[in-house]
Amino acid sequence: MEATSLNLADIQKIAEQEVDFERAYKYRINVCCSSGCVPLGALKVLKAFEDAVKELGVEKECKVARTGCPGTCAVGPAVMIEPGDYLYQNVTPEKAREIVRDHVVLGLPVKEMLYKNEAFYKKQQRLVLRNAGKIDPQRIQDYIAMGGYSAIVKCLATMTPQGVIYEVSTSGLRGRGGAGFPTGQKWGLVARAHSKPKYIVANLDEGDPGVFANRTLAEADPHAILEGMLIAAYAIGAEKGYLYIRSEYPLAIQTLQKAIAQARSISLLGDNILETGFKFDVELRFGAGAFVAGEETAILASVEGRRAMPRPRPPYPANSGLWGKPTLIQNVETLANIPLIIQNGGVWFSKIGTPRCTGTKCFSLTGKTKNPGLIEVPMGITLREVVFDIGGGVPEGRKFKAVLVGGPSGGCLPDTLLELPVDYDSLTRVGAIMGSGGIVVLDDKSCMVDTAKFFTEFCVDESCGRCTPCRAGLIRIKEIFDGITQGDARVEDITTLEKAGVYIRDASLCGLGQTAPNPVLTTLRYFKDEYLEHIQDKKCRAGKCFKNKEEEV
Amino acid sequence: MQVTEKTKVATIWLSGCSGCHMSFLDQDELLLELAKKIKVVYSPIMDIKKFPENVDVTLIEGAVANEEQLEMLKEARAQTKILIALGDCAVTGNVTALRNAWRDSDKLALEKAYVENTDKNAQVPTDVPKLLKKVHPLHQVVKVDYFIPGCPPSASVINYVLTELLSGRTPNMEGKSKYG
Amino acid sequence: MSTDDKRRLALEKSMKEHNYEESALLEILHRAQEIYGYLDKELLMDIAQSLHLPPSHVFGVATFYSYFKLKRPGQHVITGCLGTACYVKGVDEIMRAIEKEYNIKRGESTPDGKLSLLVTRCIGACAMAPAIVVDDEMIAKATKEVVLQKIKEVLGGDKPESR
Amino acid sequence: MGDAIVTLKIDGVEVHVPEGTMILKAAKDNGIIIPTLCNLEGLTPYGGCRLCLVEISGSPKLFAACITPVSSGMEVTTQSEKLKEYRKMAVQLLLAEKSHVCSVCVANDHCELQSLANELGVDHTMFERNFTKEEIDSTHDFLVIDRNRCILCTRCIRVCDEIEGVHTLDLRMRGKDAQIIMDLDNKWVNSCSCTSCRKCAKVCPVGAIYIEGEPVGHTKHKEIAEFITERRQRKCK
Repeated sequence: MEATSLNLADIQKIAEQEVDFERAYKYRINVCCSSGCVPLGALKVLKAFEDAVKELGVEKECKVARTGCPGTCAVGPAVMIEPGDYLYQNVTPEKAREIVRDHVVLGLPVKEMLYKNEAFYKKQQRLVLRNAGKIDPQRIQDYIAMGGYSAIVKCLATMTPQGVIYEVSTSGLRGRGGAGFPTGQKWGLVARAHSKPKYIVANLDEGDPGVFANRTLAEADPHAILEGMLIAAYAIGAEKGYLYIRSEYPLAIQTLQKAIAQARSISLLGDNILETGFKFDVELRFGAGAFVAGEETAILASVEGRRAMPRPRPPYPANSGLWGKPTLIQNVETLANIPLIIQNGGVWFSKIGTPRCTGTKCFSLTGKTKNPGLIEVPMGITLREVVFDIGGGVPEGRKFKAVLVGGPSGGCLPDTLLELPVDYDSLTRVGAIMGSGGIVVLDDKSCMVDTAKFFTEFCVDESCGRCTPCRAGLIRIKEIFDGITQGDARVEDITTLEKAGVYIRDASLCGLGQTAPNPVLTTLRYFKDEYLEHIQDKKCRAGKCFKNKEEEV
Repeated sequence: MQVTEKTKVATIWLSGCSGCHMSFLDQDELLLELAKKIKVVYSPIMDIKKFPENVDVTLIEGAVANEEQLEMLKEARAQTKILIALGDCAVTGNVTALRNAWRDSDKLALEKAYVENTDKNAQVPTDVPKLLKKVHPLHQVVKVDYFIPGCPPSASVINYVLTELLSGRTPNMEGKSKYG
Repeated sequence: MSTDDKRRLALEKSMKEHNYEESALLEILHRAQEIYGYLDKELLMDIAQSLHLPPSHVFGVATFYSYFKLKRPGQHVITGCLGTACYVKGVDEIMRAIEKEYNIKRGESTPDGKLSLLVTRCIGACAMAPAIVVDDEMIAKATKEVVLQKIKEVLGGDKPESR
Repeated sequence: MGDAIVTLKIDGVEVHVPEGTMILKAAKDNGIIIPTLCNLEGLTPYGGCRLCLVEISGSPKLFAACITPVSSGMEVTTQSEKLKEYRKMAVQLLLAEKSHVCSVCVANDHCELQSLANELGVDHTMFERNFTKEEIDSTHDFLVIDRNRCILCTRCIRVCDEIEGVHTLDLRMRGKDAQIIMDLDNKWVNSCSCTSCRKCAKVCPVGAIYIEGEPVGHTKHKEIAEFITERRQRKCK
């Protein structure tokens, strides 16, 4: 992009131009090229569409765009044709030509290839993922055309920082990183802190196995994150932001790098943003494979180039964060909500979801589900709706057994809790957590003891080693699990598991340790009979355990 | 319990150095007091072959390292009302369990002792009880009612625990749990 | 200029870009691993000296994060995803099959350095679980047979030395 | 730290301490001893061992006294059944983590972990004890590290960095694999930064770092906190 210095009005102009430009096309073919679809051949499909459009002479009326993920990872490569949001599944390069011919040239959608799962989208409410799968994440104009960056313009032109914080507080938005701290309150704390400079750290260190919501967001709509950071920076008075991202996400990194460069090139980042004198810039920082770095004090240590060991609080990062300066740490999903709140008002947002947990939440739906993928649902939706309506239930005619909510330190919930509304408080009450939004469905072929053991192993590997309960306790739990799954355990071991689990939960220094026993404690709470079966009868009803004893010795 | 009927006490020596038994004997004149209340029915310092039935209290020194000891411990547990782990080996495994750090330590231990570190007639004996894969403290194998750590435990702590138990009280081990 | 010098120059450039700031240690370790493939002690000492950091601090950081490799990886690298979704869908059995076939354990390389078997916690391909990455190519919805076949292919004719 | 004085209650006793004081210190200055392992006056508090957990009324959570500053009107409980059980649990976990065989340890009778187990009445561990074969490095002229006894309190790392100022020691790996290292995980004799100042041995609460040929009791006979404070002052001048 050639323009260098824009002012507030120019954003509106770009948007209008872009809309006009888009209007020239009758059709728009969005090919999902996110990390999910690329391994399935999405880039070849993209090329095939481009060729087919040229070959069939419809390049003037049909635009082929490379977009982010529409969420239906199960049926990739996925291609969406607008208008009408026709979603084609399992598209191959061979099918591309057929689709262009029938749908674009003849105007007849190819019914057999369409994604036929209405419920998947029907129960969703896509706010954070508003642009996912619809815009080209590599073109800032696409984002602007969808109303992007109009929120920061609104802030700069008409709102005071206090006004922005007020709006965010009104919205009731809570941090999406897991703990659910009220966002507006957090911003107020940093804004009121005296010392300077102030920093923002955007957390994209999605370490939970089985969770890919933040990655998809970054790959599909990177500017939404950047705009959220800009607004936050304006509100709290920060001049520098760090976006901490997992290095295992190469495509997301690339997309963000490009987005930052584009934003800089039209003075949406830099020393004099949109000629208002507002100054803010973003730097990427790369994680290196440490789950604990998602913890808010550990991420600070990591951004400072140290071992990602959580440190005690107080002092809280709001007063003493990066290099001892006031720092706002925010998950990227939280940030992506911000532009919408500014555009539509906090009151509008507060009406979505439930009164105590407003808005929506993205979940990665995986495991034994018919429709794995990325979904976004209003807070308060029931687990049943997520698992059976959106997820389509359990495949291969198996029986639903449990659903794991909240990643490796979440809780395993049985079918009796399916009517539970999904929100921070309800989940905590039953021993699970929102975490970073992983929902894994387990069927009757899954062993609950084995599952709890798997998560404990994960937490053992990821423990930083600073505090006794987490470092020395989790490994003991894991060893007891080894005994149970190899037929070498006593009934008293269950008591030991419970005692150790409760101790680790209560006595650990940081969130990782405090939540790590959740899978153990919830499976003990809801599936104790399976533990007893393993210990007393040496029987695993799922047929998973007691297999490998000889091998491991 | 009739006044005339003394509490039946047994002591067992598993994998340990006998130091705990020495400490037991170190109660000196307090032993005389004890003797008024207890009758030792089985002990390595007595010549009794079979572990008796209906024992009230059994003190066990040493960890469980071989199959014979495992059987002995189970037998003792079955016949005893109150079983006490005496000393660090019985409570933690202690020095005897150091071999647990090695894989196949049962074979390794014998080879080290009988082959590598001997000049004459180097061979692994076949007439010793089979070693267990790992050395276990007592409470990993059977239920243990009380623990007296120490290497060896001091005579006064042993006396304290026994006196408390004989008076029907539960010993409080705070300040009396010194390992080593 | 030798390859070594070129690499050193590239590393130096990266450090300079970051003003030799100690807070850029992670970035520089990333870059160094990109350039050299892995981080050996000599390299870590070099970085420590350039950034004026205690060597133990640099070593502590490099070993804290599982992404950094201190040993030279094998010519061919198989990475199994041990994320939740992959585990639920049975990646463990596939890994076991590879371990058995090549007599190698997770996290190890064959003695001749031909093959490394690594695990990672989630590559984010959860909807296509189980996922195994063979030399940068991801096998989605992997099965034992497909993976073993693929490994055979990338190895060509030669069978790696087993332990 | 300001001059303001904060009034709070510890175990029902009203105490007055300067603002910013940690609960642990406030308690100690008023004669209430809270057990600790990783804490050492004069070094940056670490909050790792979790022995000094206390209850603060109004919160369901537990707080590590060494890293929680006092605040006005706070009501702290340092002794309760739950806290005692949790302290015993921490000691049990540490005892079970590595080969803590007191009878053959140089620090026998001078070990803070051993005496805590004694005081708290940890007469056994509910977990199987681990016997480890971590590396013992005795290459240094007189300093020895036996990693099988290390409880990762990091006092040695902190004293090396904050008082001696050389940062020879640090941690490698993480979690259960974490270990104390010298420089680039070198043998001690090859350390390029170690000044052989012996501070690490003096602050080690267990027998993990010790001076060869010198009884541990002798190494540690001097009040460590005093020693460090004195060093600190000397440094300031």
